Amino acid sequence: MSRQPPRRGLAERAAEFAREWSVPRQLRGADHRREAAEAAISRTLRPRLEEADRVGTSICPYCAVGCAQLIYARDGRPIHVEGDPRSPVNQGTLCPKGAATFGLMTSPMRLDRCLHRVPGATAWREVTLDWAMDRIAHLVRRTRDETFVKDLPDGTPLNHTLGIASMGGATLDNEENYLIKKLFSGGLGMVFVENQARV
Amino acid sequence: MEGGLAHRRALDYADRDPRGPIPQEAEITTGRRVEPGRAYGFFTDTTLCIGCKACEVACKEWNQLPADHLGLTGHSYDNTGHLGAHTWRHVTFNEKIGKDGRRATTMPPYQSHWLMMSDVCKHCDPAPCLEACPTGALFRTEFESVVVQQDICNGCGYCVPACPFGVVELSVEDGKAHKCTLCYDRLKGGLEPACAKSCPTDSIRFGPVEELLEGAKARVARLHAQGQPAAYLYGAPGTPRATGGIGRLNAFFLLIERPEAYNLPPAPSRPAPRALPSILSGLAAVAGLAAAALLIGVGRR
Amino acid sequence: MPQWDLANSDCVLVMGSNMAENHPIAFRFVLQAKARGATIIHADPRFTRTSAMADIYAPIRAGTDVAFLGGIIRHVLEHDLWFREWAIPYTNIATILGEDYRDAEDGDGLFSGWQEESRKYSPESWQYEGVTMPSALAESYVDTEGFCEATKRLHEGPPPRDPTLQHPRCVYQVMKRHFARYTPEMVERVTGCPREVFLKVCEALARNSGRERTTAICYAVGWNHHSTGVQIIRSGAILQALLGNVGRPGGGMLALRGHTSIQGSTDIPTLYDMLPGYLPQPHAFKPHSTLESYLDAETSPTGWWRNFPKYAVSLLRAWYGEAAAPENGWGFDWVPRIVGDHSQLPLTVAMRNRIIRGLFVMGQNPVVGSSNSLLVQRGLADLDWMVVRDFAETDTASFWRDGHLVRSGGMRPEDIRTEVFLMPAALSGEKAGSFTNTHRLLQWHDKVVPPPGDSRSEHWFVYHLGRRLKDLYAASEREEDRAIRALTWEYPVDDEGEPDAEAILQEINGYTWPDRTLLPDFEALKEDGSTACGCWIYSGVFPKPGENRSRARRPDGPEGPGTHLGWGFAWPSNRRTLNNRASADPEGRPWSERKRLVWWDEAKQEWASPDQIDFPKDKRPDYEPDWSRKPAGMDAISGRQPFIMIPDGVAGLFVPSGLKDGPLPAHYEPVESPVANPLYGQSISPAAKRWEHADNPVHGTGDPRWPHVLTTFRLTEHHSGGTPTRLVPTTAELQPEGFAEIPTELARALGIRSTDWVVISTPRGAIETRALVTDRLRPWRLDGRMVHQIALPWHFGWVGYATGDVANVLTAVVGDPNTGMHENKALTCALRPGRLRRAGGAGVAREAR
Amino acid sequence: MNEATRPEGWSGETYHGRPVTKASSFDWKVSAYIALLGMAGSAQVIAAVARRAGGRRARGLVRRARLVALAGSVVGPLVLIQHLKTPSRWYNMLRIVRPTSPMSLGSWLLTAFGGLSALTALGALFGHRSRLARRVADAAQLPAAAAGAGMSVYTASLLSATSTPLWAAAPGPLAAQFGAASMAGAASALALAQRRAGEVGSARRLERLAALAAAGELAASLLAERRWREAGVGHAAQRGRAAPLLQGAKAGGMALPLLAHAVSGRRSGLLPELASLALILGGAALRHGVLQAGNESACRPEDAFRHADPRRRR
Repeated sequence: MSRQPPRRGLAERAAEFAREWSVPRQLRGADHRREAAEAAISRTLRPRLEEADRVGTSICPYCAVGCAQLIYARDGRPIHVEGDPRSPVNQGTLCPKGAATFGLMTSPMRLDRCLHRVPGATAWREVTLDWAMDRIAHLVRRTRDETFVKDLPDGTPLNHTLGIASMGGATLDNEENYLIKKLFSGGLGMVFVENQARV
Repeated sequence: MEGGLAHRRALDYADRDPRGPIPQEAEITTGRRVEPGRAYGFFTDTTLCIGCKACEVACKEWNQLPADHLGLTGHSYDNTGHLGAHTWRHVTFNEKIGKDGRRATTMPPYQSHWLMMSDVCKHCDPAPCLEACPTGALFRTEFESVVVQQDICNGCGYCVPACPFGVVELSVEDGKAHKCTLCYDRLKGGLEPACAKSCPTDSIRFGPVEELLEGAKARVARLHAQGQPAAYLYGAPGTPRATGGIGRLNAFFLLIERPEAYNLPPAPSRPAPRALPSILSGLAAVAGLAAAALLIGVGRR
Repeated sequence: MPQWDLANSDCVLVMGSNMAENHPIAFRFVLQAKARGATIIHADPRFTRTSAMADIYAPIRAGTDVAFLGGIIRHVLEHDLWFREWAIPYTNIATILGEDYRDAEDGDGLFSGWQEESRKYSPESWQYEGVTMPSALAESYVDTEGFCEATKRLHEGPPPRDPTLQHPRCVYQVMKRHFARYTPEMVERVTGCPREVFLKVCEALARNSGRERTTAICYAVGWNHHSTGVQIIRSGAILQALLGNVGRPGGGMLALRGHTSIQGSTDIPTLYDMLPGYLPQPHAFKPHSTLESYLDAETSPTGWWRNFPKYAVSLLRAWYGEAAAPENGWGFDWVPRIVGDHSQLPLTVAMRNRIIRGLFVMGQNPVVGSSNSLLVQRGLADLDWMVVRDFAETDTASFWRDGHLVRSGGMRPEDIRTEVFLMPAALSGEKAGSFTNTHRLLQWHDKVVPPPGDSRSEHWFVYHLGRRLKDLYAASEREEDRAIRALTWEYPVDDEGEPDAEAILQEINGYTWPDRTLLPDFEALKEDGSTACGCWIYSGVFPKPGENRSRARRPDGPEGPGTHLGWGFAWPSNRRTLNNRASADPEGRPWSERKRLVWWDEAKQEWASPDQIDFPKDKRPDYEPDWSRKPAGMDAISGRQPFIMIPDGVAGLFVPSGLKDGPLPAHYEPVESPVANPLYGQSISPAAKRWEHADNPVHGTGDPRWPHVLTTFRLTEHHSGGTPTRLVPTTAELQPEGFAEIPTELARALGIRSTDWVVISTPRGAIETRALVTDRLRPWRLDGRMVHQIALPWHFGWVGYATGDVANVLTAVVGDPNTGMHENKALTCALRPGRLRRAGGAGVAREAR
Repeated sequence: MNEATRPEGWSGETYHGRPVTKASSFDWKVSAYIALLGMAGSAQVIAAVARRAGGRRARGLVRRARLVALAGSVVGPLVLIQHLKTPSRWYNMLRIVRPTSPMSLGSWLLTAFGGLSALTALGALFGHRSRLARRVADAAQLPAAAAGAGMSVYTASLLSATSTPLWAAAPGPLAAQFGAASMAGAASALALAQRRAGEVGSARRLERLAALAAAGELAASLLAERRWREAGVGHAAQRGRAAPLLQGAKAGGMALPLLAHAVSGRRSGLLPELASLALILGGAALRHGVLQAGNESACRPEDAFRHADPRRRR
């Protein structure tokens, strides 16, 4: 509601004042509390959801209750998020966190570039996504190769590395968890794979 | 099994993505359509309030109001403090569990011993702020709500002291008066106001005031029967000492303690009628002095 | 039970959970039940926003839940208030134990089987007479030699029972004796809950259970986060099974979990000890060296888990595709073996011990959320590299710049050699995928908008990391690199390189091999390598091309039935209420019209229900196994045994195997407690997990230096580690600063007022925070002296609009013997007014930036 | 409730000691406007009386009174517009006629008063040359005086028609106070002018009027205070931040000048002039004090509760 009208010239403002002048309407009998006072902003007002060019179904990213949400978007940006009135889980409602989902997606503190900290550095530096991915892949390989244990001295197979760990998953999609477990455990032999289930 | 059942109309939108807002979504979320010409409002039932502040967040996110960051107040869990230009829903917290160094042991049904209430603009009828507004920026909409039209308001600030509830405030950002609009834009689109829609426990109910009132009275009777004899309505027409000179509050409340415990004035009054006796005594004084001036012979050398 | 089913409850006990605050939308249905006359009970150390809504608020000292619940169990048994017709056939209450069993009653708090040298229990003496039981859930393997062999005897006949309950060794008699000392007086002495309030709780639960009525229990980490967490939950389960509140409308145990897909990440576990679908991760010190021995050891002879080999082999086929062959155990040989506990707590210790050198952190904030944060931060500083993926800078990502090591630990960022990557991550509306909610409901979310800038989904990250690693290892001939080379990793990607999440869900659902026809459900899985399935319990979620059932959005309308089978997909087989066979009596008739959910339709010769029946659809209620033919799997489960996942088909009041700290719950004090255990000489849980480390000191019972009880909690305004709420203006302002709740009496004694600074300390560290003086906490009178309790919300850190010191600086790496979950709900601390001597707190650190 | 947040002398409950109502944004600009326009309005009243009573002999006084009115109605609104948070939209004050709003009616009244004052000023500025100007001015004089009377007091009604406890508790006395202060100010300002112009006799009559007005002002002030006490909302005026100003206004801006005028009798010289100045400043201080004390009372929950519940005035 804090939208500022653009600066306008004197003539324009005079014309607008004349247009919006309530006194003639009052003289015609309109109520000073109601119609006579109504201004252009009220005549043209619509909910901004109607500006959406895409509405998508989503699930609240906070707790595990699984409240359904509708995300309204325009030009590839969210314009609002609210409870899906169809859902038997939340019946359109949201808690304070869920109601802040739009604020989460558009938080001023949000990061959109890859940052890298060189050992011993006192600040981040920006790096490209591609560089980061390459560097991480090489670090994974190096650490894995240095720490992989194929079997115990008695021949019991281990096929694991204790040198790399992974934390997290409870905030991620099932499909993402599947890829993490499959690659980290099934592909690389990591056993320190944990998420928030114990936290 | 009856939990989570959907409104019949929700089934029209089952298994397909809505292309835009569902027409008259309010019918699905409240059972009532939103149509101009009827009085709509809120019935805030504090006995159902869990103090989650979803209403505050939903309001700010929808109306794109900036955060205030008051800091830790130490006033129970109320770090919002008061309604204002950027805060159109405010949940009050008042701890009552301790009594004379002991802790209460019996629990009446629903909310007790920690009072939580989602405060909001009362959309009074008649509305002191509206009556005070010299520009017509404040007006009564086709939904009987009271709205500040931002293209008109010039920040004179007269509505601020006019309000008996301390609701309206001038924004430090644009200098204009701001307060709850009952989500005027949403009502125009058939949507339930953001706070009421999000409310997890339906402590905030939105609907036609007459119907809300009926439900509220039944609720009070039920609470009395269930062992909460203190329940009463605040701001409903005809309830004793609730509305003073104000006919009714389109946003009214169910409380279980004195209004002061929720920071509500016990019997708010309409300020406008004070103007006439005031001006008459003033004019009498001036007239008297003018007469005296005549007698004194002001003007003569 | 689905959350909406709470609306059908006649009584809801919320315990170990601050439900109104932390799961407000689930609490919606509790209030719907209340509107229909239900009684709401909250038992908790703090008077919270949940307590305010309760009909009965039972205050209990943190960490005394078993004593409280044990008291209710005793009350129900003693006064014969339990649901006999239900519990005798549907639980093991009549089952007779072997002669070797000795109860904690006789061992002053120790059960038989305690091995002092290894500090472990052997469950051999806990077995039924003549029968050895495999554990119900494969994740809790019992590592005793010959044990697997012994379980084979289950084929020969059901465990011996005495339905008259007269046998002195039947579970009923054992339980009666075990819980005899949990009298109302003892409950009051241990928990601090006034006797009359406790009795009100007992009466409400008993009154609202039985044929016509059901009670639900809702719990959360307030139960888990104890060194006795599993036994607390067990106590609740025993109570529900005694009262017949399982598998029925409005009855059950609802675990209220904290993260959006924490259930999904348990089912498809990013956890060390399991493979997808609750299959055990192979263990180096168990008979798991070959697929054959693994299957032999882990397959239950009776009950549903008899199908275990199908699920294991299908998973291996999904992972290793072409390369999986009978010669390599379908790739089983490549699956990494665990060698011990690799869970969250030991993980942090392993970082500190330089065993772990590289770390991925994806959507988690361990600096704030993990016990003993200083240990964690030192561990992070010991790493070679760390990759943090989140939507913004987290406290974990910036530990080297703003953390305690730099702020007060005498280190400079220059001294910290960890290479750190901080990569922006996509949020739920910016990627497609499914979440599994707390009642096992899979719900799909769309990609509605693209993620900003370089933000990517974890699909993208893990997929492309995998691609790069496969390239790096492509030329390797080493045996140890076979797994990564064999791993199937072909997923269609879009223009931005984002893999198709539905293709991954199809692999999880399963398909035939090699022609990849999607499977209708897990009953189609085979153990001959002809099917591939990423997670058997999810099978059926994508039964046909184009039919992603997690995306189904058809609720039930005003006419019901209220199971909402058309909304999302609940594993397994879209079942909404597990064990729902128990909602009908042994003959297959609903216990009452009011609580009707499942019934045997004699005309159609099948079970009927508005839900999916959790039982073989056509198994008659009067079916009895023919023991002469050594029945296996489901053939050994009779028509009146609803608990098909358990080898003997009934709920286990007494658990013969699968638990590491006793077959029945016994109250033990928290590892750090102001008082000794009033119930037994054994004061704390003998089996509690402890990790000795110089950075992790733990003190003994009743240490006067740490006189106050400390408990941690969450606020409705914030979420877990705090990143997604402290960084959002609208939520941050609601609880803008860290604080500690301090009872009025203690505050008065120390001259502390609200918003004053206070310092709270434990052997692990000290933090400074603001005081919030409140009557909602109360002093406890224990053994003639007053004990105060302080409560700390643990969401805060230095990042964001809302900041505060890290509560987990105070907590210890100490855990439950079964799950390894930490004990952050009950410890002890010291309190003083004032500030830490170091230059400034979290606020100052933020300002300095 | 927490004892620490319980206001002194209030046995009832407050919500953490937090305000119930919100204080107005009215600051010194508004008080200046009230004082200026009050003087301007009352000047027109005096002009009309003088015109009637003195005829042509009052020409000088009438001219000066009209000029004071003109100056007030030009400067006053400019000051007032500066108080608006969006001054560029001042014209919306004339968008609507809202009969329930003293501020709306006041805006129209101000407009009318400004116009009438402009007309009467024609006489003051061009009367000696143009007969038409004289006629127009004389015709406008009575309406201007009527509007002026309104201008002298409507600001008090505007304050009374709010929920600010202090203002709302004494609508009548407040308006009488403002009206008397306006008359005292205008009479004093004109007295000063007359003395400068050498019309000492006229000045003395004006001073007598001013003294009478000051007496009225004082009486109204005492009455207002009594009402505040009865309503239990007087704390801000008696012991608040504005109390010294209000007490000062009463003593130095009403009582002392009244005394001075009484003792100065027929003497001329510095004392009456000082007394006149003191009355002008006293009137302004009174308005500012009332404004400030009102704003303070709005922030006192016990005042708001007492105001909103007549039965609990303790």
